[in-house]
Amino acid sequence: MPLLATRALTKTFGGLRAVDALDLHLEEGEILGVIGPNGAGKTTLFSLIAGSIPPTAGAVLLDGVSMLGRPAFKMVRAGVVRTHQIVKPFPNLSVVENVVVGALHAGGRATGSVRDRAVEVLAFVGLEDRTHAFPGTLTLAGRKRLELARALATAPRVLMLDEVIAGLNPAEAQALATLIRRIRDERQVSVIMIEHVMPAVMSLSDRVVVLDRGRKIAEGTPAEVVNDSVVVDAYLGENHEGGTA
Amino acid sequence: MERFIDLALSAVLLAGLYATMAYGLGIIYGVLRVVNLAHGGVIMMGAYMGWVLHRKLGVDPYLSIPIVVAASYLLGVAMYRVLVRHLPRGAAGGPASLLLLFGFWLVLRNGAYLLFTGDDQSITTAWSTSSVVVLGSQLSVSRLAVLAIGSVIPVGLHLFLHRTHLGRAIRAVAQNPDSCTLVGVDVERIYGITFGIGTALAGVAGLLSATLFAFNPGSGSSELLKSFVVVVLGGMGSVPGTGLAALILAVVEVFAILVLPSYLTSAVGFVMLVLVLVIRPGGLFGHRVLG
Amino acid sequence: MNIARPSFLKALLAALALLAVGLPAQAAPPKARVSVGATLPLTGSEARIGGFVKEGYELAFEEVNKAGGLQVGNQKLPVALTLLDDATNQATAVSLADKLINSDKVDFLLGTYSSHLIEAQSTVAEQYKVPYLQGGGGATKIFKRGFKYLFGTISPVELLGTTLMTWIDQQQKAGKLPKPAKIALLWENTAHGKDFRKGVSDFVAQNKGAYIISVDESFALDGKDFSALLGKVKAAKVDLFLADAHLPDYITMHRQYVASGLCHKVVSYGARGSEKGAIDALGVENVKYILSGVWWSSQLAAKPGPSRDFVTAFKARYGGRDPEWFQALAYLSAKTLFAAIQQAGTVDREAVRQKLATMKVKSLLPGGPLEFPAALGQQAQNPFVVQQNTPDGKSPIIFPQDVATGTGVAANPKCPN
Amino acid sequence: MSDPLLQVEAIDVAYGDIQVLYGLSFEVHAGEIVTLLGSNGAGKTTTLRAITGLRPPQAGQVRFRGESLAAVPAAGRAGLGIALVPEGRELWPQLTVKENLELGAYGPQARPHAKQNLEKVFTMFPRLEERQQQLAGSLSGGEQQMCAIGRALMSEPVLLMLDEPSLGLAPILVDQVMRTISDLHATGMTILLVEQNLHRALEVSQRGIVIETGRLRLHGSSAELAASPEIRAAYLGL
Amino acid sequence: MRSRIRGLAPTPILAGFLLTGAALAVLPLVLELSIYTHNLMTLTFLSVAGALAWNWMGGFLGQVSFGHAATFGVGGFVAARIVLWAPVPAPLAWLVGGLVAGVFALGAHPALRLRGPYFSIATIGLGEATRLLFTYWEDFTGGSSGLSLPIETALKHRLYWWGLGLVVLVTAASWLIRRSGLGLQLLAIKADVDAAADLGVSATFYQDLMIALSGAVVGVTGGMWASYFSFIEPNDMFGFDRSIGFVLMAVIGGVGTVLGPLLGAVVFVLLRQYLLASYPQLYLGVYGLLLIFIILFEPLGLTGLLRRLWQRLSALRGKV
Repeated sequence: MPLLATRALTKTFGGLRAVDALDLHLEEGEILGVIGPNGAGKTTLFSLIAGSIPPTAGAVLLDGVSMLGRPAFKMVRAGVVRTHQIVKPFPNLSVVENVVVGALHAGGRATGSVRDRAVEVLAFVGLEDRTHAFPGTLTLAGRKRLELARALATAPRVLMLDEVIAGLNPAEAQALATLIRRIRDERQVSVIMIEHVMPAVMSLSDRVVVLDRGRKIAEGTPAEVVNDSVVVDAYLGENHEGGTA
Repeated sequence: MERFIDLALSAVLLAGLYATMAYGLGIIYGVLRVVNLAHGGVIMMGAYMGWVLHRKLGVDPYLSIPIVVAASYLLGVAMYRVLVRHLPRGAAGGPASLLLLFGFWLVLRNGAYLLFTGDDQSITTAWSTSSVVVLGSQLSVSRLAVLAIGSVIPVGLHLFLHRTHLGRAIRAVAQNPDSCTLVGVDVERIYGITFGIGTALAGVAGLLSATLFAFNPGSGSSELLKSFVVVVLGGMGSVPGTGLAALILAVVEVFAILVLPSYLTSAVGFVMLVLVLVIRPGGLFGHRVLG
Repeated sequence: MNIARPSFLKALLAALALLAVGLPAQAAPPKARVSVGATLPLTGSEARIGGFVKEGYELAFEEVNKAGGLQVGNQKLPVALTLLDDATNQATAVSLADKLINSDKVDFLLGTYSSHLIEAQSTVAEQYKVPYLQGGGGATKIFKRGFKYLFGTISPVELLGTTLMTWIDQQQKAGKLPKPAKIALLWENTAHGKDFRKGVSDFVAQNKGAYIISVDESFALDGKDFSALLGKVKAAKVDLFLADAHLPDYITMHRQYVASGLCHKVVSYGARGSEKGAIDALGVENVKYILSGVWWSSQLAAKPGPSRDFVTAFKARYGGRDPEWFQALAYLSAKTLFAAIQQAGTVDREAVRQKLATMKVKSLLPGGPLEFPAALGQQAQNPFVVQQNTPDGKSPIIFPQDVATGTGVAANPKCPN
Repeated sequence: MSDPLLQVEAIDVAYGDIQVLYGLSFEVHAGEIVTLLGSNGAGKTTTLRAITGLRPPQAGQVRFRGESLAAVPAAGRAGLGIALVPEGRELWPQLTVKENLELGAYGPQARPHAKQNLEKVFTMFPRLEERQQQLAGSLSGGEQQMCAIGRALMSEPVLLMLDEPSLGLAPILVDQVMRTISDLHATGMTILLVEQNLHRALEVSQRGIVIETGRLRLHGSSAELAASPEIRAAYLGL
Repeated sequence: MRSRIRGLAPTPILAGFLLTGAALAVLPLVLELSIYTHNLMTLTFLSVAGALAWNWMGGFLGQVSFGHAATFGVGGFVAARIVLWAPVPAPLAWLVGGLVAGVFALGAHPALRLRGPYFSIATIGLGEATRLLFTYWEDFTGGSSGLSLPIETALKHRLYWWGLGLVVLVTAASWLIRRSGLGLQLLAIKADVDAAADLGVSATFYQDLMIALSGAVVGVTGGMWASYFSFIEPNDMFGFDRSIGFVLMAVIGGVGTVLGPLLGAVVFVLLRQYLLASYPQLYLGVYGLLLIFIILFEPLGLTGLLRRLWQRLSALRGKV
């Protein structure tokens, strides 16, 4: 049984089918990359899984159990947490306080005091020296790490990363990619990541799903996907098969 | 039956008054997303402007409308330039703007106490108590005038907003200010003008209510609260919605007397306000002309 | 860091220390004058009347001081009035009474204006056993609490209802009004309005078969729209229209009344019917034949006596203006306090209180002498004077007969039957 | 070559304390059609916003016809002939199509010619003429894109900038939009295009500029870029 | 334990706070305060407690309520009714009044999902509707003529310590809330409801919790108010001005801070007293200007101002 799965998950906004009868699964210990051009419905998919918005049809299953009707905060307590493309630290809380908010909701999945766990997570993401700073004083890379730390503090089983690497310079991106791999390897967290920065997706993902207009158009290992002409078309525009462009 | 007609006509007249009071609040909210908590204060100032013109200079209140419009417009532009524009970014429309404008209301009220003392005043003209017979009911001429003006305002506003470049720009700014900048609309200027128009409408409402009611510097709270109810009911920022909502509120309040003690009829409006906010935050009619 | 640091505590401590030191208990000054305190609504919703009451108080104080002060025992003491603004706010009225008694060390208190302020404020006087004389809150409820230090020169508002009904009853007995007569009773939802309602309904209950109350509704202060209420009155087809309203509501309601073509055989708005502000706002034509009942009218000066003296003094002091009952009752309250002090021969609060509780004085009020019957909570019981507006813009007193300056007209001749 | 029409000179742009552009410089010459390329988040949209003045640069400056725009407020730039078709069209949904277009000619220079220009736009997009009384919010995606382009044209631009005009459109509509862009260029209009659809963009444009995390990565003729392995790497990670 | 989260040694602050409390507690015994000062301080305590409790909603949660007078009135009238009905000790009546007010406040639950100005407007509506209903409910509130309670001079005198106790309690509670996980979650909800939900925070639950707690404390102050004044009247207790008073006190002092509402309430009461005595014609306008000034220039109110002064001073000291 997959750890997390979606069954015919659908979301329509007005007439637009943002997510269209999507079947997806995530295995324990896997890093699943979700890619697709702008407007493919990736972020909507995350919102549906995270319980932030209700689906029009279909269901999300955790350990085979339907999570239908669970709002976001209950999904977190069940072990499914997401980050946002545009990071949303609480500007009125210090870095460690931001993390504590997450650490309060680890449920039975974590032991030790809330504070200790928050400090541990901060050290894990490499923010230990900014513990008492306010998020506004962090660089973008720092804020992305903070976003990760907050999510990790909830001791998730499934971590959904929405473009954590986008906007970082190559060195920062590399460091963050390493961190993501460590999250899976050292913390036994399964990861779904949306990413536009292809090198990162390609090197990190065990498996990649490609979305276009709300539908799954390809699935496979990174190498398989990249060479899939459907994918290349979706991404770069139709190339008219070997045309000189 | 006769009673029913009487009540229905009272409701229509009352709706005219409510609508007149609410347009200014609605248009400012619709475009700037700022709840003008000083609305009641401006209505009070409008009443005093009319009173001064009438009492000291002998100008008929209906003839003084243009003067009150101009003066209130300038007041509104000044309020925008001096106060509203300087709100901390992101707080526009938030509690900060409520408090800021409430503060301004206190200043206005204090100013009025200093200028006019706390005495109750009213504007008395030849029509103050005259009436005409419609459908067998006697209707107050001043109230009919308010209804007429309350009906002309939305038509005028509609024409202005739909037929002039400036009006279209105002509606566009309400919907998407950045796009407006791209086509060369000075958004700040439009905000100032809109605040001025909203304030001018409130000033006229004050002038007109002064022909019906006694007022003093403390007046304005009940006008503000009624305006809130109407604007929320009508969908914040919708001109026709505001008119319709005024009618609904008036009908509900007037007919409530058949089942409720008179004293409680105005509570009905507040209950409606909360229900609509919670159940249909877009107003009863959903559709917004401004944005 | 988001939370406060020790420095703020220091600042707070400093502020509190300042408060404690800045307002220390003051030693009582040597008794060189009689010190009287009062708060008045000089700002806020009752500011206009607060100003009237102030005129009455100040006139009384000036008169005494001009005459060299009060004869207290064997010395003449000037009187001093400490007047503060309570901004028409209960908490402020209470707190300032505290200040007057405990910080400014006044000997006696005069009342503020309006029932709810007085009901709240008089508790302070009672607590510190300071005699408190007031002519601004006529609600009987204030006097039903068994307070010993509270005295009212103002008759109960119930009597206003009763007096109006007594006159109406005379007219009915004279065949000028139908029997039974249907009444629309509209009252402002305040202590004042409730008492008025009680006066009228008690009278109706005692005169079975003569009157029917067909409409009995309250309305909110500053009600603005009365069209639905008046619609109800219209539908009820009543003979008598008896309302009790403050000035702004009276103006608003009566404009709607006239415009909607209502006309009743008797119309009254309680105390305010003959006020000049209302006549200006409504026009002489529209207020004619309206009845009003007031505690005092300047027309009582027609005959020599305290009222004439007062009106003369008032006109001299305030540029020829006629006083209204607000000034008169304020003046009366102050004068009564002075009389009690002089009669007691001391500024001892307890002695003055006892003197007030037992004395009977001739006053500018109609009816008999002014006294504060303990059984009725030390509230004066002088009758109201009923006035009726005439087509020529005057408002003669038509009842009680002994002070009448004109004759009342019943069954409003304006109405088509 | 003549003086460049648009010069972007070492601009830094930040949102709050997040810096998006780092010393970005490039030029666009009159009559050119240039594509700005880069992955998501590279700073393409921000570059356009800096040029329109919606997001003024913290350092560096933008010159138009050789004049610095530093002192020209955003609302004044339409009048100079700079127009942007923003990403997501950003129409006024509750205004009719005609009103949307008419507002495009709000500036004092364009307003006198609004009538003729409206005719021109309607000739170019007959669809819009049919729907002129409809609310813009009720248009389909492709129609909205036409309306947004039409609105920009109403201001009689010298430099037309388009931000992802093909986003969310069906392939057939993408073709149509691209054709429109070519046609406009053929009339002599200078065009700066931001497009994710790499091949399509390079098809229509003469030159390409690739930015990566707010910095210029490479530039060259469209043909060179299309052949460059680097660009494929930038997009697909190969 | 969690207090260490902030990385602050709480001891000096705590000590200072307790010291202030103790100093105030013995002040009337040591210094011979005039009764006026004594009573004024009692009133200040009640205002402080109310402002602090308002701040739990308006400051910590960011839900600016313009309708807190509703809970103040309910607490006051319930307490008054209890005192009139049975010879129970006044503190018990206050407590019951507070509990009822807390439950009553939960009636605003549906409005809690509104945010920003919408919530504020909804609370204006709720507050006014409550005022009208209770003014009409003659049997319970005595209607517009209000309720009189027996005068208890000794109780009024003792209220100083009851009020001070409440302030200490509510300040301590504010402090604990602010420094605990609860406070962090409240501030998280204030900053971004959705982001908070994405970390497992149930906004609905905490909003309900806080409005009930805040309503209960304000209800208790309402009960104490009734005992202090011996006369309460619905139009005053439930009045819009009173709701605005809570907002003003917190805003003047600094919304969302612990000491802000405390400072704000002290300044509010003293300023009011001073202005009414010296410049009665100007006091409304002064409040108005103060509000305008704070919103435009110093969103954290007096707390912000003090903080800035402190920084300036520290900088100066650093230079020397």
